[in-house]
Amino acid sequence: MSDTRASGFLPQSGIETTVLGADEIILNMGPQHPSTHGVLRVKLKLDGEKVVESECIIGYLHRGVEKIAEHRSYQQFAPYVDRMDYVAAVSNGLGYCEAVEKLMGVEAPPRARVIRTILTELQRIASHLLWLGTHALDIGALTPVFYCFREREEILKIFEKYCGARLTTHAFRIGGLQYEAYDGMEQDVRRFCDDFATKIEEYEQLLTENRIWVGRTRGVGILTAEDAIAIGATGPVIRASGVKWDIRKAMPYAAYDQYQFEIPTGKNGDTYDRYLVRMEEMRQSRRICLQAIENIPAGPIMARIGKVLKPPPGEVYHAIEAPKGELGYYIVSDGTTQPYRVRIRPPSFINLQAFDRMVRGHLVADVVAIIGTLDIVLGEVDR
Amino acid sequence: MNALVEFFRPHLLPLLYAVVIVAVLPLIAGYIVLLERKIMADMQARLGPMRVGPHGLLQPIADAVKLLIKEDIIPENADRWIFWLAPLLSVTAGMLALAAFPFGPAFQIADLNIGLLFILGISSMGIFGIVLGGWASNSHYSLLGALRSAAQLVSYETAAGMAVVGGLLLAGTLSTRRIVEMQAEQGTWFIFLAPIAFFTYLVASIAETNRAPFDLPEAESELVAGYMTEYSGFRWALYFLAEYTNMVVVASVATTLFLGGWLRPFPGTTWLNFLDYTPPLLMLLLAGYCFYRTPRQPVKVQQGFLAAVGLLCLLLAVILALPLLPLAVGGIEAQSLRPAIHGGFWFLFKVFAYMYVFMWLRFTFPRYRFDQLMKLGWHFLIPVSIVNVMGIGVALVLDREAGWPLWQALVLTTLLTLAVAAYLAVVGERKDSAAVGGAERSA
Amino acid sequence: MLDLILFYFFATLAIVSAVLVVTRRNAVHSAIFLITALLATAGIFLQLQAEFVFIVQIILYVGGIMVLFVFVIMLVNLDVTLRQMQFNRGWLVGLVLAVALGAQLAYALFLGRNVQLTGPAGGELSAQNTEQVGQVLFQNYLLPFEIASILLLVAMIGAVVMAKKRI
Amino acid sequence: MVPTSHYLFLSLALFTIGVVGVVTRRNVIIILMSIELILNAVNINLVAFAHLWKQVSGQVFAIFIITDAAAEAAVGLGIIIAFFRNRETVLADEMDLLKW
Repeated sequence: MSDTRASGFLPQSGIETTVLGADEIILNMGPQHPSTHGVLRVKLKLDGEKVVESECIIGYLHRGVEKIAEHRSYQQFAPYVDRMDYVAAVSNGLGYCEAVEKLMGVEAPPRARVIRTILTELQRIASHLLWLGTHALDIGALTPVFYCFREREEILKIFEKYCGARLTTHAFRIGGLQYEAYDGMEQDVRRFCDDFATKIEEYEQLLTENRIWVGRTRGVGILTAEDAIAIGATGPVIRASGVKWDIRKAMPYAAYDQYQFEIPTGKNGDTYDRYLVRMEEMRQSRRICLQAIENIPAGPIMARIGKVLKPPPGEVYHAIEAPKGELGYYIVSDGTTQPYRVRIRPPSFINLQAFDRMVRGHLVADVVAIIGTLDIVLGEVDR
Repeated sequence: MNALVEFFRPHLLPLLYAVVIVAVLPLIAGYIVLLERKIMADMQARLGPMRVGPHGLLQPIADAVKLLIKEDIIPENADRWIFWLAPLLSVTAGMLALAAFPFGPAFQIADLNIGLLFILGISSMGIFGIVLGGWASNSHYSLLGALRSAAQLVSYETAAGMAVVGGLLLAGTLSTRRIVEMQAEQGTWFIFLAPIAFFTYLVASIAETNRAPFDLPEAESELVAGYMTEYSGFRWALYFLAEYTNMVVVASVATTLFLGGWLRPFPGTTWLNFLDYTPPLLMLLLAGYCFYRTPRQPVKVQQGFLAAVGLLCLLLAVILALPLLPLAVGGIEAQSLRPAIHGGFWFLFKVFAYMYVFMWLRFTFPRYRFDQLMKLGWHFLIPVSIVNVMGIGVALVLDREAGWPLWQALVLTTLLTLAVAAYLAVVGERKDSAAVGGAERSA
Repeated sequence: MLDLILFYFFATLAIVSAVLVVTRRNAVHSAIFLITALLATAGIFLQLQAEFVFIVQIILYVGGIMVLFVFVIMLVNLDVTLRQMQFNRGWLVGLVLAVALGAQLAYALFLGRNVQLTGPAGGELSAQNTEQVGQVLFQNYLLPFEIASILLLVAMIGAVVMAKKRI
Repeated sequence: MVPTSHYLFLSLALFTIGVVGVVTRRNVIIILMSIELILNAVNINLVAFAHLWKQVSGQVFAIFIITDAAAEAAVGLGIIIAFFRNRETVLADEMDLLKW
């Protein structure tokens, strides 16, 4: 930390320098700040109220997940994966299990694949609901957060009935599922989906045509398609900039190839378009769930693999469409029961690189909106 | 000695009213906070404070005690003297402004000949409380908050002033009691004659009391708590009391000027006289609801409390019903008491209705950005209210000289003002999108 | 009787806070004392049946100009000036001369204190002070009123041009 | 009834304190405040005589003086801010360069 002190980059204590005299102020947001979605520290160099330059300092939540993976067996590492993006634990688990299955050349049975798809789509809706609530709260709308959490509660109840946990579910196992779908799961999911259609209209009514909401989000934090591709942003961030890229359509996994759904894209990549894209994604996820419950195929829920997994030496990269973007697992195995190396491609970390480019020239109030629209989760950024 | 007593005789009643208001105000402010939390909860599909007393009715007392006991931190090299003075300034400005309001035809502390101007002047003193408070707590965040709130208050005070002038033109006098009597003479509230003035005043008053969607100075997400960051314990409670007193003052100005102070809706039209019976009926309804809910309370003491509240509403209903009955008690004809007693009810009813709109806006709208807030104030609100003042002036001249009926002239000028407002909005939109385009590629 | 008590209360308040305005080291403290001095003079205007001037003093002077002063003091908040000398080198000479001027005027006033002045008779101060001020302002003094508005316009433009960072 | 000479003595006192402030202080903002004090003293005189001769024109002129004081304060503070931005000082005797 000494180098930053030397460069005078730290905020001067007290207010000896005048507000008028100093042409540039360093404003330090975080790591303990109400609107940085976790322990992200943002150092903003301000000229008056305009942001001239910004620097994100991360690492406050680094737990060394990838190093731990080298001393755990494949099954033992599965719960660690849930703790990365703790808001969308189910899709983390799906990504890891499918990557190891691909490594071993095993295929999960169709019934397991359909149930996995249903749970992942429900998790996407839950993650987007949490994003919408906190994003609106940062911009000042106090009411949406309570509506969103009311719906999210329904989804978490379904998870709890299915695998006993609400947040870090560890719902899937390598090769299929641990638990059979509890009887009445179809009715619960159908009741949620029917009721969710009216609820999403409620959010739209509150925010979409709201003059102040449009004023605060239209034209804020614009990310052009070229910049998005150059940075490698994925998920709603790149789709809002007009690039039609979704792993569920490009490289279908689990049971996505059996269902029809559209990929919403935005035009000019500002916060308002990302808001519209995510709202549309929630509707599409609901469509997938409805189609999936129609016919959950009968059959086993677990492929025939031994108790002790010893995948053949080799490497695999498998990516899935997590709510935040492309979540990739690169696993290298040396034939033993423990992976030689597990590298995880976190969508939030890479989307965060677009932060500095989007925040320049905007005001302090917009910085908060931009952090919200990137939908980053620090567990995934720091790993 | 009796010269002194003789001298003070005419001032005894206003002195009594003043003591009543100053004593009751912190209680009312506390219950407005509870009301706000309940309404907020109701809008957000939850229950709000339910633990302390039945339905949270004792919550304000609990809050007050907590704030009194809480430790009172003064920042290290803050300017202690000003740090102590600032909240006091805010509260006194708020309370002093309450002196000129006619809560009922009889219930008024001081019928000043410059009533409304006095209120505007004193409430503009409230800015010092915020600005000095922010400066004295010697922290970067509160200084930024203080600077922002000073700029916001000054610019929206002009808009509010112009909107009030719009209403005053119709009233023709500054004294608050005369304004309400003028509305009684003309038989309609001024909100129907000068609607634009009312709505510009509504928006300007929200901005003037620092409430969402204009609560920039203490926007939690950026400046933590604006000028109030370093205050805690009782000092912070003073700021809170000042904010709610300002809200009551602003609501009372709107009620007196636009919503016909103590008059019942549509005072002039006789066939609407059944409206006079609504106050007691409303109170009866409230009492019935309290008694209906009493058996459902879980704890014995809560049942007792709710029953007591029910009895209180019943008592109020009886008091309100008294003047309607054709009986004369002690030489005073009961009917003559009606405006006095019902007046207080109608005044408070309108003040709470106005504040309900405040709370309603707070929980539906996100927050404005600071430059949008300034742009709305200077580029839209002030020009519209100035054009509105000119419009009403022209309408009055047309009415007095050219003999047009007043409401016809006013409709014409209101439409003209709306046309100007629409033009300003369109220009604002176009400039807005151009500016946004520029900001995006400024890196 | 009460008039005299009120007058002496406002007078002492005004003079004491005026002295404090001139002697305080910290600019914000002197700004606050100036506000109390202005409020005291407003009280005296009220005592002289000048209600409209009382409220204009509060709105314009205290609510407008002093907010500007406090705003600028906060922007120009230099703690370094606190440590510097507050009075310029020739402060004693200035003080003596000013007090001498005051004493001279006081002597003149003292001599003429019970002279019966004869001024324009016939005027009367009505209870509706605001209406009366309004009538006189817009009938006899319409031209000065327009000149004052132009003066304010010029001042506004001047202040904006001066204070703006990048025009 | 308070004799008018009392008001004249009060305004004289405020006037002298204002002049002392202007003459002895170094900080330009305090000088501007002392000028406000002097203008206030003048106002008291005007209103006192308006009260003596029952003429409202004294009060009207007092209002003109207040508007003038507002204009003068605005421009004065504008100059201070412009000057401060260039020279980081607010002290009168450091403003000694005609052109920098």
